[in-house]
Amino acid sequence: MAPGTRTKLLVLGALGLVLLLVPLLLPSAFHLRVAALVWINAVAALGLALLMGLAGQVSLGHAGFMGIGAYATALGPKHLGLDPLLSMGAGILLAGALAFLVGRPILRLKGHYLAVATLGLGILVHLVLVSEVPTTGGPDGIQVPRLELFGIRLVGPELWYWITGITLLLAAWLALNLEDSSTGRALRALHDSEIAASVVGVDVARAKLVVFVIAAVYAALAGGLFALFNRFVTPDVAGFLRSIELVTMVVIGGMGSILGAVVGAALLTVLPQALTLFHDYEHAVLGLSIILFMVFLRQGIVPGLAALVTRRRPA
Amino acid sequence: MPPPEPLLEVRGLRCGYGRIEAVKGVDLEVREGEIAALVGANGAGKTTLLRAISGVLPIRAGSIRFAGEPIEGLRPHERVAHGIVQVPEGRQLFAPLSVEDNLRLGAFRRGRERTEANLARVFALFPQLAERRDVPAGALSGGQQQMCAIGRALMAGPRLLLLDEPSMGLAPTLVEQILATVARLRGEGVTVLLVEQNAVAALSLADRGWVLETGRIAHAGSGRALLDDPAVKAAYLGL
Amino acid sequence: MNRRRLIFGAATASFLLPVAVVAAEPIKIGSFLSVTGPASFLGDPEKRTLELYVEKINAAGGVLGRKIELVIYDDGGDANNARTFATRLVESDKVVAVVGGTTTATTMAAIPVLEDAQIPFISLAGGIEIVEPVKPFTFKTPHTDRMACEKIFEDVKKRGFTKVGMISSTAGFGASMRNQCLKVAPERGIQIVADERYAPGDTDTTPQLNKIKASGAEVIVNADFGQGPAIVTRNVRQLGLDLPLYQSHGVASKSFIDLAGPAAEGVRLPAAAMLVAEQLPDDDPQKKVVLDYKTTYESTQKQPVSTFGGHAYDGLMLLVRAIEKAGSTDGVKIRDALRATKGFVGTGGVVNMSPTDHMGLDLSAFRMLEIRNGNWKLLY
Amino acid sequence: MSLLEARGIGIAFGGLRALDGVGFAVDPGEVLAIIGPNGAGKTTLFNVVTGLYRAQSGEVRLEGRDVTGLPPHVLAARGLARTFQNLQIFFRMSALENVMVGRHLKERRRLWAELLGLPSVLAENRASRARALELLAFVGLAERAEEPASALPYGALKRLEIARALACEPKVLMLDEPAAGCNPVETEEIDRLILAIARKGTAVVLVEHDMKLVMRISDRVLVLDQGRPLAEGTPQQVRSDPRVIEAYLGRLGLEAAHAAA
Amino acid sequence: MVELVQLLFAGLTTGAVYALVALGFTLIFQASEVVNFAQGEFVMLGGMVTVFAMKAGLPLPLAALLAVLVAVATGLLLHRLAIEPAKGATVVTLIIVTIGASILIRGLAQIVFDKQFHALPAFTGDEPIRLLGAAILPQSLWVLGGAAAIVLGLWLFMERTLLGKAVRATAANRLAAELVGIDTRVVLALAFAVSAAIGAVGGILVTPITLTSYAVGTLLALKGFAAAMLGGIGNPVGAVVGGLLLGLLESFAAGWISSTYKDGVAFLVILLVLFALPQGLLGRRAVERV
Repeated sequence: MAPGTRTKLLVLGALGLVLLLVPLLLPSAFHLRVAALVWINAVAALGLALLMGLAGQVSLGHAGFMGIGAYATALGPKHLGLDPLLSMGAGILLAGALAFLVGRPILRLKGHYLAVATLGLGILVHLVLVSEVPTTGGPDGIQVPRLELFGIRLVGPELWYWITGITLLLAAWLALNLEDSSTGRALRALHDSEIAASVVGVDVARAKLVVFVIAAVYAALAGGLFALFNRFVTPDVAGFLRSIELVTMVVIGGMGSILGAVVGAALLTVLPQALTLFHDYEHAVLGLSIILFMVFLRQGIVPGLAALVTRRRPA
Repeated sequence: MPPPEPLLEVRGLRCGYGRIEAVKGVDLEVREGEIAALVGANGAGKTTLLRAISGVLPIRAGSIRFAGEPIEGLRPHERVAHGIVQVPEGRQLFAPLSVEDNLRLGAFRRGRERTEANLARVFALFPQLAERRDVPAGALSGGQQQMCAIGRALMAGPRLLLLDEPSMGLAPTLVEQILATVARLRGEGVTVLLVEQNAVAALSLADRGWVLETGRIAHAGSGRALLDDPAVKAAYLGL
Repeated sequence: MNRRRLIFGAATASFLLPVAVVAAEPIKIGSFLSVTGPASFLGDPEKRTLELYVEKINAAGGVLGRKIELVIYDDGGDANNARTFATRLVESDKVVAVVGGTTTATTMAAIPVLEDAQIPFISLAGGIEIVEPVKPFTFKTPHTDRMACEKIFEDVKKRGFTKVGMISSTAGFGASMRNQCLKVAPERGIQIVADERYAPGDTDTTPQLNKIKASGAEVIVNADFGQGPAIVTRNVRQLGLDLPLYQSHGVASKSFIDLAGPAAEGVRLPAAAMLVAEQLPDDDPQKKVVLDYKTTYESTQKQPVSTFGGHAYDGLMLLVRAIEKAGSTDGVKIRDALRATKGFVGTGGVVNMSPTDHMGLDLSAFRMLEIRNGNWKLLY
Repeated sequence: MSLLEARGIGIAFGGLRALDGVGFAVDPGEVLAIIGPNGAGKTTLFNVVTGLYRAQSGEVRLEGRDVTGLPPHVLAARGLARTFQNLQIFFRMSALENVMVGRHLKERRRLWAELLGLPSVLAENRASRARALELLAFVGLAERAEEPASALPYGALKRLEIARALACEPKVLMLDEPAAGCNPVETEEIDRLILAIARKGTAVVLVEHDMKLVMRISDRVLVLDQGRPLAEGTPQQVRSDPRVIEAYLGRLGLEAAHAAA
Repeated sequence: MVELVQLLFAGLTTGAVYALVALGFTLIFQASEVVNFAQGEFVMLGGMVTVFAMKAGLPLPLAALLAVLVAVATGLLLHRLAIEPAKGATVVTLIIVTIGASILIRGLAQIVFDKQFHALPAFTGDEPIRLLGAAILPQSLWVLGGAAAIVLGLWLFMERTLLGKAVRATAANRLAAELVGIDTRVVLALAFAVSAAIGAVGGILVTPITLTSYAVGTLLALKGFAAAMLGGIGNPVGAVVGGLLLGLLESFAAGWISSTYKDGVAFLVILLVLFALPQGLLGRRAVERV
């Protein structure tokens, strides 16, 4: 068995196990709901992990794509009478198309310039969602119709736990496959040296565009799932703070690690719920935790812990 | 009369990066007024050793004494104040700053009056730098950059000059010129510890030399003796 | 046999009653508020008020002989958080009712969750869509933004003007009130000649005001809460615009006057009676309630009272009253009792609810105030 | 018609003429060395020919076709590969994967298949892997294949870059200071490697400071000085050219050049 | 004409604050490659500490001084407790650290101070000055003058003093700086301290116009970052130009195009500028060396 395949099975196995265990250990509907949010955020973070961890391209506006997916899902049924699922598909296409259109000029930028350009893109999306009140409902948000499949209403946290969990599993499987492919290697290569990648024949601009579109599609998928699950969306899903949150998930979990994106998403989704214990000190503790994590596990939780474990192991 | 105490004395030095230990227990000493040369293959730990002596890399074990005092606890800028000055590999100039600013920053730890005198001395040593004193250092040619880097180190008034690969990437004529300068510095009373890729040139200049092999000293002796050592010749000098 | 047992049971129960009071489970009331974030100046006094009055109620023996346990979460102004916390209140904390929802967005996000769970929910936000159309378990205490528009336009007409220049924030309350004003204006014979916006956090609105100036507006109406209105107010005076300026009930706290400084002179706004508690005529039914609340709040919290805390007070009191009336913590029974509320005197006005009106306030609950000499002046 | 031909290349950076009317040509199996003092424009010439810089004048022809100004990845597809003076290694990847990236052009890519991990993709991976292992063995790194590139010593990285370039199966291989920073023993290995590559019919163009290496392996030598061609000819011709000695070789270099003879 | 002048001054005033934040970004970035997203919090501290110190009875100058000291202390602590321990981490990791720091500072501010908005009295009165028919606030002139003074002072420091050159040297090459005897830790601490001071002064100057609260930092950090990138990061002149330009863009977009989409117009222009000039307006266009 190739080493790539082994890692793949290990990661998917671990994810699957967690997926099975959570409902046994935390059976309350609220817990399942938070867990479903974790899976949704993890899907978005996964896409961003491909963009940031694999290809080394930062995006500070990724929530914009999440917003497109979420709002398409909400607005399609309302204004066009479309089926919510169909609308979600359209939203994903739309996000992918937007990423494809703006990807080339934006991805020519490097480092912090790329960061500010993607930031601007995210802000523009957010601004449209906030301002076009007659269409989007503006800052107060908009209700999303219930999803019905073959006449069955898809409601209840358990059901959504499984829908989102299995989506995540699929998303992770695709991401792992990509990592261990010609395109994946090209992306990892251009992360280290775009010049060297280009002289061995990698069309760097195209490769970056591909991963940018994939990341956008992941985010839009997450946004759509969120809309259907939450049944209410506000422009906050596309906001700057959400983008920062997504980046933090990826970094704190460990850039370039598929599992890391999931762990990061879990941490940043669950932590605010746990920190409600601290009342007024909630934000201070959140900020402090982020600093501590980044200082002591600077490669991120998953790679950081992996390094700890291997170091402990006698040589 | 016992031999004078060495200017630099390194004992059992270990250091490295991350999980890799690049220097695995090195002993060496350099006496006042000498040129000492450290040669060896790439990755043997030469640069690592110099970085440990100048303090930019923390050591893991061993001791470093300078002029009789332990200095391993000192930070790099404190070692500069003691007179240990390194010319790093690849010159490492302050590219956007002018040549003169680079040189003046070399004297960051010293008084103003001596700075002016030193500046004149460096310009005398490298007249090309004087001509281009207002040019950003990054715009200099490779050879001039090396001169600027050495000049900057001299501005600090070093007792021990650590030279890391001064000939790297330079055309042969320039290498000669740089090495001639090193010989001249010894005449002015500066002690030099030289790390060189160009082993033949370095050893023919050196009073004392070591061959470093994967973090350990494999051969030691006077420069001449090492050049004549058949084992060294075969393995390291390609002769 | 059955009957005897019942009587026996009842006797035992009455005998054990004092013990039961001590041992009884507390009544859990939930809340999610925007204590931090852009609406924190609303959420913060709301939180303080709820905590203050729950403590007072408990000290006085609680409700139905049981203590109230308050569970508050801070949604930071994020509607998605609000929804998650609403679920948490329902699923995890198992509260019997919810008083909260600082903004319209957070309220709207939580409504489906609480409606599904049949938990009575008294919102503290202004948006009219909260109670229109009526949802079975959702109520609200503050006046709606539409009422503010109506009250303002009424006053504008009274002064003989018709051309209004609107300036509003693009976020939350400002955006929603702007929509209401645009809708109400034609009905009231008002012409909106300019409709300018600014983003939350903007620190300068002179470009927008310049456009209003050029539009031929006779009065300026500013829909927003927070620091925006103070900046608009200052900018209006700085530009030397000599037009009457209206603010909304969103600025109804003393801090607005502090922030706007001398520029606030002459600004009019519709607001609840509380701001002018002392100026109310003695026969005003609200006088006692608002004075009580004001003194209690200001003496314990060491900060000036705002109408926002008052909304929380009204919500809590409405709920407590309903629970007592229902004699139960059953959601449907509390809801029915809430709907039957008549003549409840709160800080926001006299509340008369019905199955078709889950707010129970009319325009009379709004007073028209003007800022004079750095203080509120009751006009009518 | 030569395999690769550059003619009249000129380029300036901010008014400074880095290259002015430089050209060269190589044929299959030939080794051409470009030498000259630092700043003579050798690396710049490489960067122009491989498409990293756009020249202001001149043209580059590959197999007779004009390829001037084409981007690097297109040139790579046409058969041009190179290494770098300052290593450009993919440090996050293993040695093996570094070389596998070099197979990029030989791999078929269909995004859907890759995402779904179809058997065809796995087969492709296996093929690339096998070829990369062969190349690593060729440069003497077979037993370090699975190590992260960041753990390899300098000399090994130099060879790794060559293996990666070879993975493209280039017609022309351009090596920028392949022996810089290598000790004499490593230099000799590289020396043998280059000759082996040329023997297989690949044209090799190299920039190098090590005169011994240059003199030993080159068929022809081009000397640049300050962006202009100074001399061109066989190693013997060049090292006895007084202008070259004056401008470049000096005493030590001359000694080395003769020591190699 | 009146409108033009009005918009111009409105834009310049806002832009001057953006410029100061961008300058703070640049200073820390130059010295440490860290993009400090907590930069906006220094502005917040400047305003909030002054407000609360004045409430406690201090006169404005003393309150302002105290505010600068508090901000500087915060900056030094940030460097010592968060940036220094994370030394060697990747750029993105360091960004996340500073974002964490910004959440922490804001979280503490809401406890230490409160969650309300606050104002400061204008330094020299509220009576607008008439210029070509437009009304200019005296405080605007304070902001513009203060910003100009800071920029000039910083320029003199960086160009004319050995310590300033040491900062530039550390920015250019940290290893070399250590090897010539510059204590780079001190230089970095200095960069954080100066950045914090600049931010705080900006906050004090602008609070009489814009009001302040514990949460104003986030937006300023965002705009300041955008301004720094617009100008070309690592270039102090670029930071100032970028800041002023962003302020003007917003002002003119609000006045002439659409107040709803004024931020959109600003970011759209930033995007277009970057598409044309990928290193910002005044950024170094380095030829990639290979």
